[in-house]
Amino acid sequence: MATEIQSGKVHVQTTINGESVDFLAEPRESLLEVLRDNLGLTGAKEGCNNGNCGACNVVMDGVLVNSCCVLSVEAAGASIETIEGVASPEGLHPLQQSFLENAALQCGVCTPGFIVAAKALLEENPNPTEYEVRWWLAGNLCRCTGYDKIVRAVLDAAERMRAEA
Amino acid sequence: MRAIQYAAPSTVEDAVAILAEHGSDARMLAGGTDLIVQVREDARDTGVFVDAKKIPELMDLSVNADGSTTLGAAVPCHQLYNNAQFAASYPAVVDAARIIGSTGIQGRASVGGNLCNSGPAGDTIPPLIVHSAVCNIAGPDGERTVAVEDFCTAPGRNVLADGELLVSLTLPKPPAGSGSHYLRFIPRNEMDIAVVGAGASLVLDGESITAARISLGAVAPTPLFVQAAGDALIGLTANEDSFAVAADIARDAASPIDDMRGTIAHRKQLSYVLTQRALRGARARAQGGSPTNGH
Amino acid sequence: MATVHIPTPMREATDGAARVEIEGATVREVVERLEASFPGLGGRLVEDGQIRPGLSAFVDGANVGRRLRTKLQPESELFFVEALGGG
Amino acid sequence: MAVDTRVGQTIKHHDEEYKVIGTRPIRHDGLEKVTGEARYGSDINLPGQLHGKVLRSPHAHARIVSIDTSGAEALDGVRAVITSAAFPDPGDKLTGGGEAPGLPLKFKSANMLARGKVHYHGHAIAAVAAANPHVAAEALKLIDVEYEVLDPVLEVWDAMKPDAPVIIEDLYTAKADGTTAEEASNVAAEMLYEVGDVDAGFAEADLVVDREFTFGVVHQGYIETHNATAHWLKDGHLHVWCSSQGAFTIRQELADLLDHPITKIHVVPMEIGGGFGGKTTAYLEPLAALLSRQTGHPVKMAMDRADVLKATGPTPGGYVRVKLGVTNDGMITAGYANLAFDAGGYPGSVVGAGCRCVFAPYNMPNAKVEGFDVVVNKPKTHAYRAPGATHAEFASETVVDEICRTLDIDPVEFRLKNSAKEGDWQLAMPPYPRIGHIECMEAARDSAQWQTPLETAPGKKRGRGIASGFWFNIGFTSSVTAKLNSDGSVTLLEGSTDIGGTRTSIAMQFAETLGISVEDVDPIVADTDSVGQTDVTGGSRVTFATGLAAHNAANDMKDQIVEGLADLWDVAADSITHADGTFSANGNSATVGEAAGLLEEEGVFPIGKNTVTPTREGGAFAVHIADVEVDDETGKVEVLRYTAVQDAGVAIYPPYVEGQMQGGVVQGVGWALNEEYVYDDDGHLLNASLLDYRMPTALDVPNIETIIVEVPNPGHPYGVRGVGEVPIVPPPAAMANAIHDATGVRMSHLPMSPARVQAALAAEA
Repeated sequence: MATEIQSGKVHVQTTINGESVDFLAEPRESLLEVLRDNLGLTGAKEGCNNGNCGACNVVMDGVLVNSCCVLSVEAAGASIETIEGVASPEGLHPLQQSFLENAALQCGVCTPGFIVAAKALLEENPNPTEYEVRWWLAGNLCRCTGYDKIVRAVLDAAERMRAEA
Repeated sequence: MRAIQYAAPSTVEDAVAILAEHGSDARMLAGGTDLIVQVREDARDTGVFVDAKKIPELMDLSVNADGSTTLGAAVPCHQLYNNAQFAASYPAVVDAARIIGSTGIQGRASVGGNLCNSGPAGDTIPPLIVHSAVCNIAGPDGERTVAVEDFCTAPGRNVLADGELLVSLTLPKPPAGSGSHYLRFIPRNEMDIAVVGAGASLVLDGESITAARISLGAVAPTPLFVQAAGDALIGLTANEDSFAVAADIARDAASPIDDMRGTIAHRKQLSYVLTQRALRGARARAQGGSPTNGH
Repeated sequence: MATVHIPTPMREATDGAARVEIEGATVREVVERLEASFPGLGGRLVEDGQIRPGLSAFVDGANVGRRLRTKLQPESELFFVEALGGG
Repeated sequence: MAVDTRVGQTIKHHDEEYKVIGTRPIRHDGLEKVTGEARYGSDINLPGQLHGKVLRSPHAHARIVSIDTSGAEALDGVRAVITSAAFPDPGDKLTGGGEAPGLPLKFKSANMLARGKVHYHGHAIAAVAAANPHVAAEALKLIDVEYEVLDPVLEVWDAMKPDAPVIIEDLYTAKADGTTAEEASNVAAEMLYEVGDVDAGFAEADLVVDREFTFGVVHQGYIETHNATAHWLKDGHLHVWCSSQGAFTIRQELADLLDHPITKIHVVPMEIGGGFGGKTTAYLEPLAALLSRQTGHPVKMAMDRADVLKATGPTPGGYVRVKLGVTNDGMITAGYANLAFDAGGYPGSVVGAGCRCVFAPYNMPNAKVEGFDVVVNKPKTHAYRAPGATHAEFASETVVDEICRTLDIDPVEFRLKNSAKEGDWQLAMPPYPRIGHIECMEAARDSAQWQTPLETAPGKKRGRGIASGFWFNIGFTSSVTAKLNSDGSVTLLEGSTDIGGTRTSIAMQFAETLGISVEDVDPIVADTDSVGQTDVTGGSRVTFATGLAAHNAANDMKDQIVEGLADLWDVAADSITHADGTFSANGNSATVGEAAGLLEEEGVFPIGKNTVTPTREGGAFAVHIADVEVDDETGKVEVLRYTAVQDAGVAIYPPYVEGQMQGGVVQGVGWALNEEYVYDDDGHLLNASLLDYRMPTALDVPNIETIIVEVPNPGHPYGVRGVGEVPIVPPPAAMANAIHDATGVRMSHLPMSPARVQAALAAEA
């Protein structure tokens, strides 16, 4: 059974924030490009396009990834969660609320990546230490805040989420 | 990025067939954290991306009947530190898996990919070397094995011929009384390329060293297996004096260059310091503890 | 009389004087009279009837930029300083 | 363990009590930013849009012999290719507006697309518009440029040598005395500032310390890369959506560079993902505009990270010498400094500001400072947070520390004793108005960190350092238009791009003045057609100047409400009082909301507006304390603890004042330890990526403790001083002084990278 070699525009079926999504993309287009330019999901940002800033973080099949380092065609059959899926119709996620209340953003361009990454952390480790938060988020560069309020916001959200759990 | 083709074979045979057909224009795509970026930035010219992640053998992580472990070439780093058995057996490899890129990178990047990228500073390579890992390679002419220390041939190059792929690594069962550690020096605390990396494994009988392997990264065109440094420790007591002997040999073996990430003088000094620290960490683990220095 | 502080490098034109007293109800009048009293000096501070681009006038501690119409008090102190930007 | 929800400490030196100012509301734009809905420049996608990319020079210094674009033009999907020939001839015109008006326009134009000569690695050569970004990138490879490669000049000390290759053949030094040099050189400008008699001052000194320092080039490092989308309509109207610190500045630059009427240029400020001074000028906007004019389609352009590092405006590297004289009892008698900064490929570095900040924290009776603006083969440098001050005060605050060590004087005592205060002379400036250096120094002395002895650990080299910093802050022009809605809420249009929460700090001042809640104000960053002239978001001016415009606009609105109510209540306007948001007269009373309803019935909708160019900016001081641990085997420096003290005048929106302080500290720590441009001998930038440029991560810094000191600025109704810039000034010096305390080694180059620290330790040993 020979494997098909895909080129040109490829039809990809995937799941994004729980919804089934189809798109056409060239294999050279990254998942980030497709999210932003084909699907209008512009919450993930391009800060470096080589995996060094975390602004494009999404969760793919339950694992935090940099969507700039994923080919669009690799999304076939995957389940992807983006910043647009973090809040529910009922309201903000505790992390989003905590970022607001702790003033944990300035320009805001790194914020979606931080929230997606922090959510992945708290799902794996609901009670992280400050060091564990800083370690997990080391791949998310923020140039405005000095990280202090971001780290506080994540610890604060973790505490609220544990209290609600 | 140049236009590319993409294939996601489900068997090693199919992958070999595609690689053989496209020769040097094709490469295996594991986590893609090096390959995608390199092609995007014109640092590598690859036209056919062959996705490794649908091939069961490349995603395998299991313990064999002889106690050795098979690590599929595309198994992402995050699976290693979340696997208690693997982490207990091959701590130096896990040390490396935990510090490659970010959490997001570790969600995709694989040890096999790191090895095939064959960078002199590849963090997982010294740990594989000190664990005596062996590469299982498949190709048009069948299968072959190569010791990890013989795998890389130059910066970005390795022994894989056109049509060949790295299927998995075999890591021998660590003997009783053994411990390993890998650490690197970087100017930041994360998200950096090793200025120097050092891996060490020790097998202790009481305080006495019965086997030792030391490997350095980023001090030569390929990750360096400093066999003489390990050999010099055999029969010695696992103490600071002995470690200093090995560290001296390691420093002498290092032949680094000046580049944007470090200077020759600094790398020489770091070769010494990191060898000592890797040995201390390996000793701590051999004695049931954990390393106290370095990330 | 307004007091005009002369930047060190331009004191050649004022025979070394660090401060000169000039009559004037506005910055423009002072600058014009400065030019008349110390030929050449005005030209370094003023160009085409404007304060030279890149300079700001300070009147009694207030940064009035290049506003030549700024009114002066009899005891006003006048400085000319390179304008600053910021990050 | 409970989460530490500690907020920073505030020390007030005034008695004002406010209702809105000083509170911690949720910022108005916060929701969109935590959900990913906020629209940044690159989030734009217009119908029919094309994508532009820029070809950049692989050489640092070269003559362009020829450019052949035919190969690119022939590629399927390519719609236009432009070179510098697409720009009008700038002639001898000077630039208008912006942060540095009055520079030759030809330099700015040539920096957009190289004109005959390449001045740095990454210099833009040509631009392409194509159906998608990948085709555009492919097309760049098909443009054939023939270069005559020239020797590059990379460092100021080389560029100033008499036999150095001259980069700009018709550049004649603008001398400090206002004259112009007769021979061309790389020195674009010389400056001289003097107060007192410096020779006499040094003669009085018991101790003179004279040291030299050098600096690598650093980048602002904003996470959002530059982007611009332009649509040139057939009638000449040009619409531009961009990420800039100033929409009006971009409009002015487009008018200058394209020789196009301002009335036809419409610039929409998108949300901006950081700037720090690096987004105060145009790079892509004119190219997108020209490509759009040529194709008739909207053209979107975005830099990749390598482009940003190679070809935008980092802040200079260079040289600073500082010489200080003191008496044995620790009084400064004289200071001399000499600063030479990289302008980059075209004139105009921030050396002047550096010259005027170098001794700013001190009452210096005798001082002389010389500055040199030097052209080198690197990108045209720009402002970065308190531009020039960090270099200058790294040098002077390191020398001050050395003096304190030598004389065995406590560094806080020394600084208090010599501190500048109200009425003291500033170098080449009017005397200081009310300033807060002493108050900051006292707060630092009394801080938890300074009062807690440094914890020692066996075998660990630990040290503590302290340093002061000063930045002027600037005024410029700001406008606000506020519309009272019938429910009493206010739609507030302002022209200042919001980088760090200023929509809210402006709205808070408006709310305070009108007597309504900040939640009833809806602040909107408006485009250049919709609000009055507003200069760049920079120089720590927005909360100060645009906040003042908001205060004035609120008063304007208040007057209109009073007028309307006077009519309605049939009373004299001056009989109506306004307190706590309620208007009262003659037994009648109405809150703002009630008044709005009453006026609506009369068909009256007040619009408060104001344009202001404030004149008393109020400079800001900061004092920082750093505790570090130095690994003496590797040279690596860890920050253990850090306290930042700063005079904010009055902190309008304290969480974001703290955020500015913390962010500035971390940028300063990055500059202190690792950040720098690495060049090879041919002038190629080697580390143009976020991997190798090495900005601090969350794991590289501790929490940053903040102490806001409030010494109100007499030049603002609420006492505001700018807060954004000065926090980057003290960190490198505080870190260097801490490294010395830990190891006995004095570092004289930024960054103090592990290799350099280790080499210095080895040399000392």
